[in-house]
Amino acid sequence: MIALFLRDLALAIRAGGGFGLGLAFFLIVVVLVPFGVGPERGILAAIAPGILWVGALLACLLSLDRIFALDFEDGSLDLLATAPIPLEGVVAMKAAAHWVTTGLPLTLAAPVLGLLLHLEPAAYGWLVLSLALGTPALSMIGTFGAALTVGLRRGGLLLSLLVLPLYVPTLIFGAEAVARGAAGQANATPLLMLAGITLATLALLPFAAAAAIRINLR
Amino acid sequence: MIALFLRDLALAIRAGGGFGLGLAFFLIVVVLVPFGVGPERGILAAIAPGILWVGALLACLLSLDRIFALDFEDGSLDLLATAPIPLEGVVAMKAAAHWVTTGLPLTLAAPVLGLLLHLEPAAYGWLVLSLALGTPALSMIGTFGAALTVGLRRGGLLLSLLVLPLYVPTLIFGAEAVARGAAGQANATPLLMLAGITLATLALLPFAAAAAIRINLR
Amino acid sequence: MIPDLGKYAGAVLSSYAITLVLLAALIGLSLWRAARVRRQLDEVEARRTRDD
Amino acid sequence: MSLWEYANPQKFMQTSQAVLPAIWGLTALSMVVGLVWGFFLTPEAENFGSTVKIIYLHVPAAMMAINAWVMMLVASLIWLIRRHHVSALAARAAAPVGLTMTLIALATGAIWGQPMWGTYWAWDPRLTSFLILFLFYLGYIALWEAIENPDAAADLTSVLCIVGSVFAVLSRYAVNFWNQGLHQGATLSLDKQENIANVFWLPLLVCLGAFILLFVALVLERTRTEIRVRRIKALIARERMA
Amino acid sequence: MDLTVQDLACARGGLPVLEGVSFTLRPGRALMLRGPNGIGKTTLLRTLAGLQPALSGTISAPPEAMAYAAHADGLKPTLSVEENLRFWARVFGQRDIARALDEFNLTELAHRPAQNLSAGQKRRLGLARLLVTGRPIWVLDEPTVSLDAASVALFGAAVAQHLRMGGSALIATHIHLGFEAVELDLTPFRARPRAMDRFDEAFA
Amino acid sequence: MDLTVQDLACARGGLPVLEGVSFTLRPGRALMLRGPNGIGKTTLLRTLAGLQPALSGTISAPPEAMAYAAHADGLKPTLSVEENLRFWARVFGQRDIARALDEFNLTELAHRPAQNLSAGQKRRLGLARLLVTGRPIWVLDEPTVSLDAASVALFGAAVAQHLRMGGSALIATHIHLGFEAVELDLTPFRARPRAMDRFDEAFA
Ligand code: HEM
Ligand SMILES: Nc1ncnc2c1ncn2[C@@H]1O[C@H](COP(=O)(O)OP(=O)(O)OP(=O)(O)O)[C@@H](O)[C@H]1O
Ligand SMILES: Nc1ncnc2c1ncn2[C@@H]1O[C@H](COP(=O)(O)OP(=O)(O)OP(=O)(O)O)[C@@H](O)[C@H]1O
Ligand SMILES: [Mg+2]
Ligand SMILES: [Mg+2]
Repeated sequence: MIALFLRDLALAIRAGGGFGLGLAFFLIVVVLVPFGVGPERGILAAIAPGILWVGALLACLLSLDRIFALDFEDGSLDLLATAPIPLEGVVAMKAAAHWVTTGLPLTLAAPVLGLLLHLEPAAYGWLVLSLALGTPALSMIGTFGAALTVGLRRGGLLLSLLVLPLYVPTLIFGAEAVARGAAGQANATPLLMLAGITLATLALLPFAAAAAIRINLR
Repeated sequence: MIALFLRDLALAIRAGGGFGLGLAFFLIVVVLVPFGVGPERGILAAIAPGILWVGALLACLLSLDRIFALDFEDGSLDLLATAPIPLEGVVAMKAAAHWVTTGLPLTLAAPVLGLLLHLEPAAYGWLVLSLALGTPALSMIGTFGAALTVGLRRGGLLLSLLVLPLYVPTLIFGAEAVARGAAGQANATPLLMLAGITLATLALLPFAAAAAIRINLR
Repeated sequence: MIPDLGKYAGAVLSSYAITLVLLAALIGLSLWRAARVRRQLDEVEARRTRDD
Repeated sequence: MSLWEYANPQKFMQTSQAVLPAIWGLTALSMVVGLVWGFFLTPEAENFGSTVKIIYLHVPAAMMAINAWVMMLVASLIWLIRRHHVSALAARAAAPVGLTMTLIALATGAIWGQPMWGTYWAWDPRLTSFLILFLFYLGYIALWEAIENPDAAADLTSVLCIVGSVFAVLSRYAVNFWNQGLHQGATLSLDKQENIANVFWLPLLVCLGAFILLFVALVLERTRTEIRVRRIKALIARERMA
Repeated sequence: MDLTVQDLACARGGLPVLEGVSFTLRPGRALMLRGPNGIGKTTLLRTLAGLQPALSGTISAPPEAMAYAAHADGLKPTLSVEENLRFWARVFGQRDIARALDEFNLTELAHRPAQNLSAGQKRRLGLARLLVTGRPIWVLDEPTVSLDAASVALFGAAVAQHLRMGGSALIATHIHLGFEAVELDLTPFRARPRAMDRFDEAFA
Repeated sequence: MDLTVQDLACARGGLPVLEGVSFTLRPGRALMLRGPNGIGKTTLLRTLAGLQPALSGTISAPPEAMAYAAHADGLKPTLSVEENLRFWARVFGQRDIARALDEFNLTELAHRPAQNLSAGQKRRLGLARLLVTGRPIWVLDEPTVSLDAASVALFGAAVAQHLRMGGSALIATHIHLGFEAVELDLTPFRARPRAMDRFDEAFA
């Protein structure tokens, strides 16, 4: 299983910088919003927590379809399903590799991008904390969605459609935690909820995802 | 060439609703933003033109990587390159099919989503007009980016990275046209610029894209 | 020795620090890679002349 | 003898080997002179305070960031038209240098912005177009890294560089149109207007020269490395074929 | 380990394809599956490997005893030959890949990224994977596609060696592989359309 | 149309693979390319089909005279057999697909989506495409992979018919196709390493 994790990391790094690219997309989304919305400082500061979270979410989303697609196309998934490691473990490792190549760099880079959106100084810590708590859930939910759509042609967009509603609670609590932090209000509840969602998805979704893959391989 | 256009449409429709999905993604982005940003009417109205344009752009972007990827993988692209139609024509048809399945439905659906974001009543017309003028450029630029990255594993994210800076002028002029329209100011200049960009990309980029494909097939 | 930078000392010094660090990193990486590649090339060339 | 002879790898390796030590030496000298002069020996400007010293880093870096892209554009065109490998490799070698210059300009500008405008970042046209330039550099480098066949990579990145340049100019115009901005206008033109005093102007010139020399030195050094990498690949392939 | 299949029926895309398939494969033996295109060889092999459920019938050996090799080889284009093989070895809990590389004449290519292999070289790598699974029953779907005569001989030798060590092999193929084996033609087992009298059976 | 290849050299991934390849293929003739895995058959065929430039040498016929069929078949899984074939026919400016369906025994499968075909059925459809190109020189890369004996015979008949009508065919294959043809072994043309003295040749 560790072999699988390491292989996925190696693939992400080899294939033209898996790390860099998720990050670059995040950067670009965050940069585009002011182009659309206009440069006024007040407005940007008000929407910054929300946009940063939405950007992180979209950056995650964009790399989801490759979690299983390549393995499916080249037959690896068939072979992994017949290998002596449980499919649940495969799924969990895939999610972990996705988080390390996407969620983690996003979390680390978010403060820099906060600068661009004139985020309140008080909010930086909360931003990092909420992303660190929330992005594992994004990766796990996304892996589940990828498992559901594996083998479907043009699964990419369908995947987004399936996954985005599942992302909503994470997004709401995450953005809320940052926004309250920025305004100096208490934000323990949303942070706790975030942690709860992450734990629950990590505990349960690997089983659902593995089941979905078994059905899709039939 | 018309056969190619029709085939691409047929594929988009068969493969789980090409039309529906681009649109659905647009809808979801637009819906997510209020979750992230919070429900205040004033802020939403102020950022509505920008968010609608950014949403349209991301919805476009997300479907780009499949323009050539599937044809490359199953060998169709090799065969098309040896077929008696010029590769520039193939590229143009691909862009046209992409626009019909993505840009056009986005344009038609945008007013409805404007409602969700409390867009100013005066801006609806401008929103549709600017999207109608600008989305063909998005499809064509995206097709160029897809041609550059065809055949690269995990081209998806690299593609976004390459294409997004190219989208900036279109985005700025598009959102600016709507924002000025909403504020009742003159917006002929951004609209003209938008039209100019679209015409120029349609005239020139097919050649660049065809060259890129030839290089990638080598 | 260091001129009195007044209340902007932090800004000025950190600009110089960041610039120098970035430039040093760029130069260092370039030279390091140059040396490594030169060594590799020498190895390959040596193998070739030995075989010929 | 024509200029194109230097596009021959062997000729390039010989010539660059001969001139590089001198260029490195001049770079070090002018860098030390320019920065010491600028940092220790210039007065404060009345509306900038001591922050004016940042100019000796900020402006040369910003100029080189743009010039590096222009150089890459020219090199790409030469590659596409005349197929000189050294030219393509020089473009590849220049990109990380340009990226670093962009980063320095952005970082020093941001640090300067805090005392001057009260913010690290503003969506000012000049700043914004630099951010876009930064993205172009990233995309260009990522494309080089992603493609394995070296000639195909050279071709594709050249196409990207040309198309990207057109769009970069267009964005500059668009951004200008969108926001008038806070940033300094052009105070530094060739005919040296009065609005910048000699005390600042001369060390700035030295720093500019130093950055240009540094750029040349780095690009030559890195191009040599790229050529060697290509030769290693060719030799290994030859071994394999034998 | 014996593989005994009794009265097996299997389906593809919801439609029964084969029915009444029975055979026994003993250790040290190889069995060739024959039959025209579309008869259901791939379907049968996938069912045995546990990738899809059987409609009815029994399979004596568990999927964990089988090493399945399909039309696609499961190679990662950016990883080298050695990295690809080592990955599969580790997944199956094995360490030694030198033998596999050697038996399929891949040692020279060991550091080449898989994307730079020719069709036949890729296939050799796909087959080398079988040696690092350490599983007794090989279930192979057209293993010699794209292989030249020398490589087919390498494959034949690898199978012979596997059989000598007490393994067994079930091979679907259309061409002659250069070694003797029992053959099983699947044509007689083509599923017959069922009589569908009532709605009950609409969902069979 | 004659296909005369003179002193052709071709490269893959920037490295020379074959050099000095010369042959002539006259109308009504077929030529089999032979050679071990990795010698460069695929590379040579792609060069002839105009998908990559030759390093040196001349090819007398333009790519527009050739119909290329590769390892991959260019089928869209969601389109039916008929739709797939009709699309290629229209791209090549032809109308009639009935003959192609018929010659490759696909008429029964005409309305089946391509994704529900077996490996051999897909391959038959890929070959049927050749008949709707209307081009004189067929350039085929291992065309009979996955085909059963009956389908190989269909393919042989289609090639014979094409040759009778004045076409020609260049076929890379490892197995015997059941009809006679001149053979060309590529082994002697393997590219030799060049002398590399100085940096000038670094980019050979
Ligand atoms: C991240 C922020 C900034 C960026 C990206 C940036 C970028 C640039 C660029 C591109 C130039 C033009 C160089 C050329 O002449 O070609 C420039 C020049 C200059 N910048 Fe900035 N700048 C930033 C912030 C600032 C700030 C905060 C100040 C001071 C208040 C400043 C002062 C100057 C000055 C004085 C020049 C020289 C103007 C001239 O002579 O042309 N910059 N900067
Ligand atoms: N989704 C589906 N719906 C209906 N029939 C299907 C579907 N998928 C496959 N089939 C049919 O099932 C049959 C069995 O296919 P299978 O791939 O097992 O054949 P095979 O014996 O492996 O053939 P080949 O030698 O060509 O590989 C084929 O006739 C195929 O057309
Ligand atoms: N990017 C690359 N770099 C180096 N060598 C490569 C690259 N791509 C392919 N090769 C090598 O080029 C040679 C020619 O490959 P090609 O696919 O033409 O062989 P082939 O004759 O078609 O073989 P097969 O019968 O196995 O299909 C092979 O030895 C392959 O390993
Ligand atoms: Mg089969
Ligand atoms: Mg081949």
